Amino acid sequence: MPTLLEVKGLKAGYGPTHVLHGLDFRVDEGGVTALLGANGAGKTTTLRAICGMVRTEGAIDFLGQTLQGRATEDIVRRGIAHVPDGRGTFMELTVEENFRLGAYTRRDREIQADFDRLCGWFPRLKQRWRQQAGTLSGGEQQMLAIARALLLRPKLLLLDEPSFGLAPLIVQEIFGIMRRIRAEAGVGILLVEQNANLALELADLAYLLETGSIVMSGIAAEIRQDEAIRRSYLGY
Amino acid sequence: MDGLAHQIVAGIATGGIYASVALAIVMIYQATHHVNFAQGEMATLSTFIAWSMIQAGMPYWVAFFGTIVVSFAIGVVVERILIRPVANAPVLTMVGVFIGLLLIIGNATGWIFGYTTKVFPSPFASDRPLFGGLVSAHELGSTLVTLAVLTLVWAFFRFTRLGLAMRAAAYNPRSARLVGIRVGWMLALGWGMAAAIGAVAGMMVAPVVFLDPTMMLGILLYAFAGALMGGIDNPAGAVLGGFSVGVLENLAGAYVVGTELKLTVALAIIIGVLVVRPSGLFGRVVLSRV
Amino acid sequence: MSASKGLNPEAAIGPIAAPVATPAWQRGLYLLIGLCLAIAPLFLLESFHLFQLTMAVIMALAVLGLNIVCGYNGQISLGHGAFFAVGAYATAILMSHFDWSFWATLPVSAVVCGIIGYGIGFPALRLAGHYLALTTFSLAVAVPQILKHKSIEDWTGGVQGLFLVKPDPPAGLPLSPDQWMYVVTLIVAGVCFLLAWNLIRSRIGRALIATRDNPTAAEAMGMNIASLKTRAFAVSAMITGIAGSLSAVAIEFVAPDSFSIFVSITLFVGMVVGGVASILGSLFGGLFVLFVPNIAEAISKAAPGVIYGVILILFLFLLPGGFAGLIRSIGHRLRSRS
Amino acid sequence: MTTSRRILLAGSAALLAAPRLVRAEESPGVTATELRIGTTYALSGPASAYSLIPKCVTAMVKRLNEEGGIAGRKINFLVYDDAYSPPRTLEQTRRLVEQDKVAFLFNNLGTPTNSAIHRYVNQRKVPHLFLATGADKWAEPKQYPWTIGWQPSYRTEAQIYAKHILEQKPEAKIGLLYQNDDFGKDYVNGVKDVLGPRFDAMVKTASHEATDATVDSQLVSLQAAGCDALVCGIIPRFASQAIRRVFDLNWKPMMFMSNVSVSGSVVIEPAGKEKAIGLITSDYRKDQSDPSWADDPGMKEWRDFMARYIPDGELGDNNYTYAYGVGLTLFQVLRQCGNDFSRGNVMKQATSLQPMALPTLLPGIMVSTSPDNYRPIRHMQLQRWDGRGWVRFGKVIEGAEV
Repeated sequence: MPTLLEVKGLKAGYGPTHVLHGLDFRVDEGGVTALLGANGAGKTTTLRAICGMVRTEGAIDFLGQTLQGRATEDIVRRGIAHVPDGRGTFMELTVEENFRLGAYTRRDREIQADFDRLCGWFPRLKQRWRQQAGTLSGGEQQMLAIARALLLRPKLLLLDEPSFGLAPLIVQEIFGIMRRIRAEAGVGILLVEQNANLALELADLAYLLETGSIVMSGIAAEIRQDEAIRRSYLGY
Repeated sequence: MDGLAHQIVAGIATGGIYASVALAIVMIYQATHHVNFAQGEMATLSTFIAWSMIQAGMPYWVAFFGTIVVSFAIGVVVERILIRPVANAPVLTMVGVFIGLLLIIGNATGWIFGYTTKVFPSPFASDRPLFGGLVSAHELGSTLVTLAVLTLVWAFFRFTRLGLAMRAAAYNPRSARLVGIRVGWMLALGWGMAAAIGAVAGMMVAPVVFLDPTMMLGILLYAFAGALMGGIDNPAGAVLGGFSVGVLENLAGAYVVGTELKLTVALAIIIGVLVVRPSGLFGRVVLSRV
Repeated sequence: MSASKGLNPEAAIGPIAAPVATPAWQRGLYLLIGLCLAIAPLFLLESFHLFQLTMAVIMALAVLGLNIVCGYNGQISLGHGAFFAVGAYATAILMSHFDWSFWATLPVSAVVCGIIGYGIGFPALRLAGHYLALTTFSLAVAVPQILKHKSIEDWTGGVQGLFLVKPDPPAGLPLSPDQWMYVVTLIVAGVCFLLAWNLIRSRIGRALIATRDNPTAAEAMGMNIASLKTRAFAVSAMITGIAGSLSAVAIEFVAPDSFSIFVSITLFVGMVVGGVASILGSLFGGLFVLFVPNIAEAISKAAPGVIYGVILILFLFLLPGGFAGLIRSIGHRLRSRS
Repeated sequence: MTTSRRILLAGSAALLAAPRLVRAEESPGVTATELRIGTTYALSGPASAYSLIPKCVTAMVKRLNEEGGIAGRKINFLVYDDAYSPPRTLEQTRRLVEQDKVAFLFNNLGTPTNSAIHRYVNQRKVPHLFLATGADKWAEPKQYPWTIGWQPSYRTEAQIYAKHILEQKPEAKIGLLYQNDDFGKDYVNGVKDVLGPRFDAMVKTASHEATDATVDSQLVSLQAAGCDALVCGIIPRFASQAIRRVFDLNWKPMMFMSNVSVSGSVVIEPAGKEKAIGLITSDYRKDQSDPSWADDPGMKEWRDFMARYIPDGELGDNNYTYAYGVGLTLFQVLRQCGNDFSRGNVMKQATSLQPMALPTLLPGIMVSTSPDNYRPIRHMQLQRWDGRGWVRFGKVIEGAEV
């Protein structure tokens, strides 16, 4: 598979302090890369760095072109959708309006078709079509956030802890949908997750972050098999 | 009881003034989530620009639309130069900039155009008063203009892609960026539109209250009260609120507290609404579950 | 920032660092220098300049009041002119109707303003940011109208206002009324500044700042935010009210027109230019608001207000810490060089 | 030159008195070559519409200096901004008196502002001449001998209206619309003076604030109360509104308008010339927009002055005619002073003006003062708007006699 996103020597931080100290990783087209690690390891910052939401050094190449120094809006318009921590839905707007905003940058005629397709994936959202997003449950909001991101028709989807704060059953449902995305939409995914087991099940490649550096990387399936790694790094 | 009916009709006529300014306030709130203290001064400046154009011999409607365009540009420029740099600063800084803007625009208007009261023409024939003289053709006409602007604004926010994007940018700029909205320009656009609506309000108000640099100070307060009453993010509510404040003010002034405390009535409405029902009487309550 | 992933440490610290304890001898030295600086004009300035300086100190005191609630506690008020007016009227009414001495009116004025401030603090609790600014702005616009209302006209003198007389210098002191007024102002303002200084450096002061910078954390630490905020409003109103009292006797006249919205705006500008959340800054603010209109008038006779607004915005953009911030950073630079 | 001749004639009696020769240096603000006079005005802010007055006086001073000044001295007229804020007035006045050491103050603007310095100037014994305010309180020679007004007070004006109503419609129900400040309240006081105990039964009052958008509600109330006479103590902006609305309401009261708000071009035309027919006011000035003064020598003198010294001035603004009148009154005082510009003598001359006509005042209206008469202009004449201009009727009325 050709490389979609290639990151080399990525450093980033807030103010004078660096949170990331030179990361190298990649996401393949249509593939899933998982970023694992404990709280504060720098996973969220990594996603923000790709989206141009924090100051960065190093190379971030997307489809052979650099994203370095570009504004978030421009990066998004190149086909990178980000479901941030806290989900980034518009609480005050209706589900429908959130959908419309998801497709904001698109001018093609298939938007309505995409609405229908995603409503098929997320029947619960269809039921709440005219409700304010703020009134949805956490799981529904996470679904809305993912739907909103997919409406961009991205080539790369950045997901920041989609399972955070959700009941196990809902988490299962959401991961089911992500498998579907992978299978049907051909979108590359960069997944940040604390639930290593679930993430490794879905991912092709996995990187393990510790305090801003990658301490281990490899094929997800292999890492999953390797009990030593699991014990020492992933703690399960 | 005849007097009561007259007070109500006269209140609606005055309320039309508040409604148009309230609409401008709500507009800028929708687009930027700021309460612009300099709104009144900006509208007054716009009206003076229109006045100068008419003085220079332009036909009324040319000046009218010309002013809207110029005011829009002024709004955009103000946002770019003064608001953008402090976009992430504390609210205190923001309020400070608004106050500075109020001082600068207000005093500059007085300096350039002088403080003598000026006559501003009305596009509506004024020879046949309506409702037994309580409402002039101008007041009726300007109310229609306000309602037309309201409809346009509502349709813009409700149905257009740009309108939705502007609301999104105001509610949640970070998320708006993540769907590809150019948030900075949305804010500038919002300021431009608010300035343009303020200009319309000013041009509708000036034939009634006469044009001078302090024309808006009192009106602004009533308009704030109207906007809050209707729910600060609800254009239709703001217009309704503006009319209600006009009527309330007259009734309270004529029958309850006396005319010396009309402004205090506005103050009471502002505090009352904010404390008791911050979303306004007609505003939606925003629920959020985290 | 997402609340779900813990607090941002930067936001918790805030722009102004917690006060550092200064050695006692140093504090004593500063106090002595300050005292000399304060008293010197008494002998150096002729009476007009002394009067101006008196007014500047009074404005500084009013700005200090605003700074407590606005700078230190983060509740924006554009309506402190209202407290200034209430203080001035309390003193004027007691002195002109009841022949009280000026000193006796001070506690009354402070208590009245404190109660009103406390009262306003309650709705303020439910209003944040722009809304509080808007509400207090409305209050300031409505003040002159309330002052001249006919139901209190017998006391306030209505639109004609009230006249009063400066306190006489005590017999035996070789001071002119202007000089004595300056001394009175110095004493009252000095006491208020010292009290404010101690308040800010106390546990309550730290709580005020914490409430401003991170209410969630402050609440988690067991602070009663509502009570802190309303009390901050009360103290702030008290101080500004006392400044109003002083101004009433210094001008020897109060009238509704003396308390237009521009008094409130002036205090706000003074706070920003002097230095938000700075005791010393309040002093600069007072000097600024008194003397800058004269400078602005010299630059542009027609539109000093424009100059005023430009200065305000320039400060917000270039020197957000005001004069006090400027001096602090110069001090830091000097110290780090040595 | 006509000016000076007119004034010379008017003040000849005073000039005959031999000038007392006092060494000029002993008086503050006076040197061998200069006489320093100060004033405070709102040069910025809402009230700065009046700043045309000191602008006009400054131009008159320039003309006077070009013609050789007074007693060999050039006049230096200092104008400071008080933004219509009383505390600022005190500060600026103290600056004028203590720092600039002016000989005296002239024509300070505003009632609250002058109130703030009233006692100060009297304690300091600084002449406080011909104030730009129509309040009634500046004529108290016993308590405040150093302060003197100029124009007829609003209170006097209101007395004249009330008296006229009693003559024409003794059973009238009077509506009184006034701005809720010192200016408007004087109209209430004036009407009260005349009606006395009958005030409550005859009068329905309605006040408005300067910040109000309209006075519609007040007019509706007054009409509903059955008023058939209406006295308005309001400023131009509201005057135009009121004239228009009263007409629209088809309410036909006997309507009186404060002479602050009767300019043909500023008030009447915006409201509609035909809508104002029947409106009554009383004035002491000539309305420059009235065509009947087109060939009047006094107004021509004023127009020539404007053309030469303030070519960009708006001729329709009656602040200029006011300023011209009050400025000439000042010059007369200075001429009467001879060579003695001490504060005592300035005040003495200011309070002993022989009756004198001024070019911008109506015929028959004289400026005169005496040590127990601190009201330089006491006369006014009623006039009625006929659709084209003001038509004077009745005789010149002396307010103090009402």
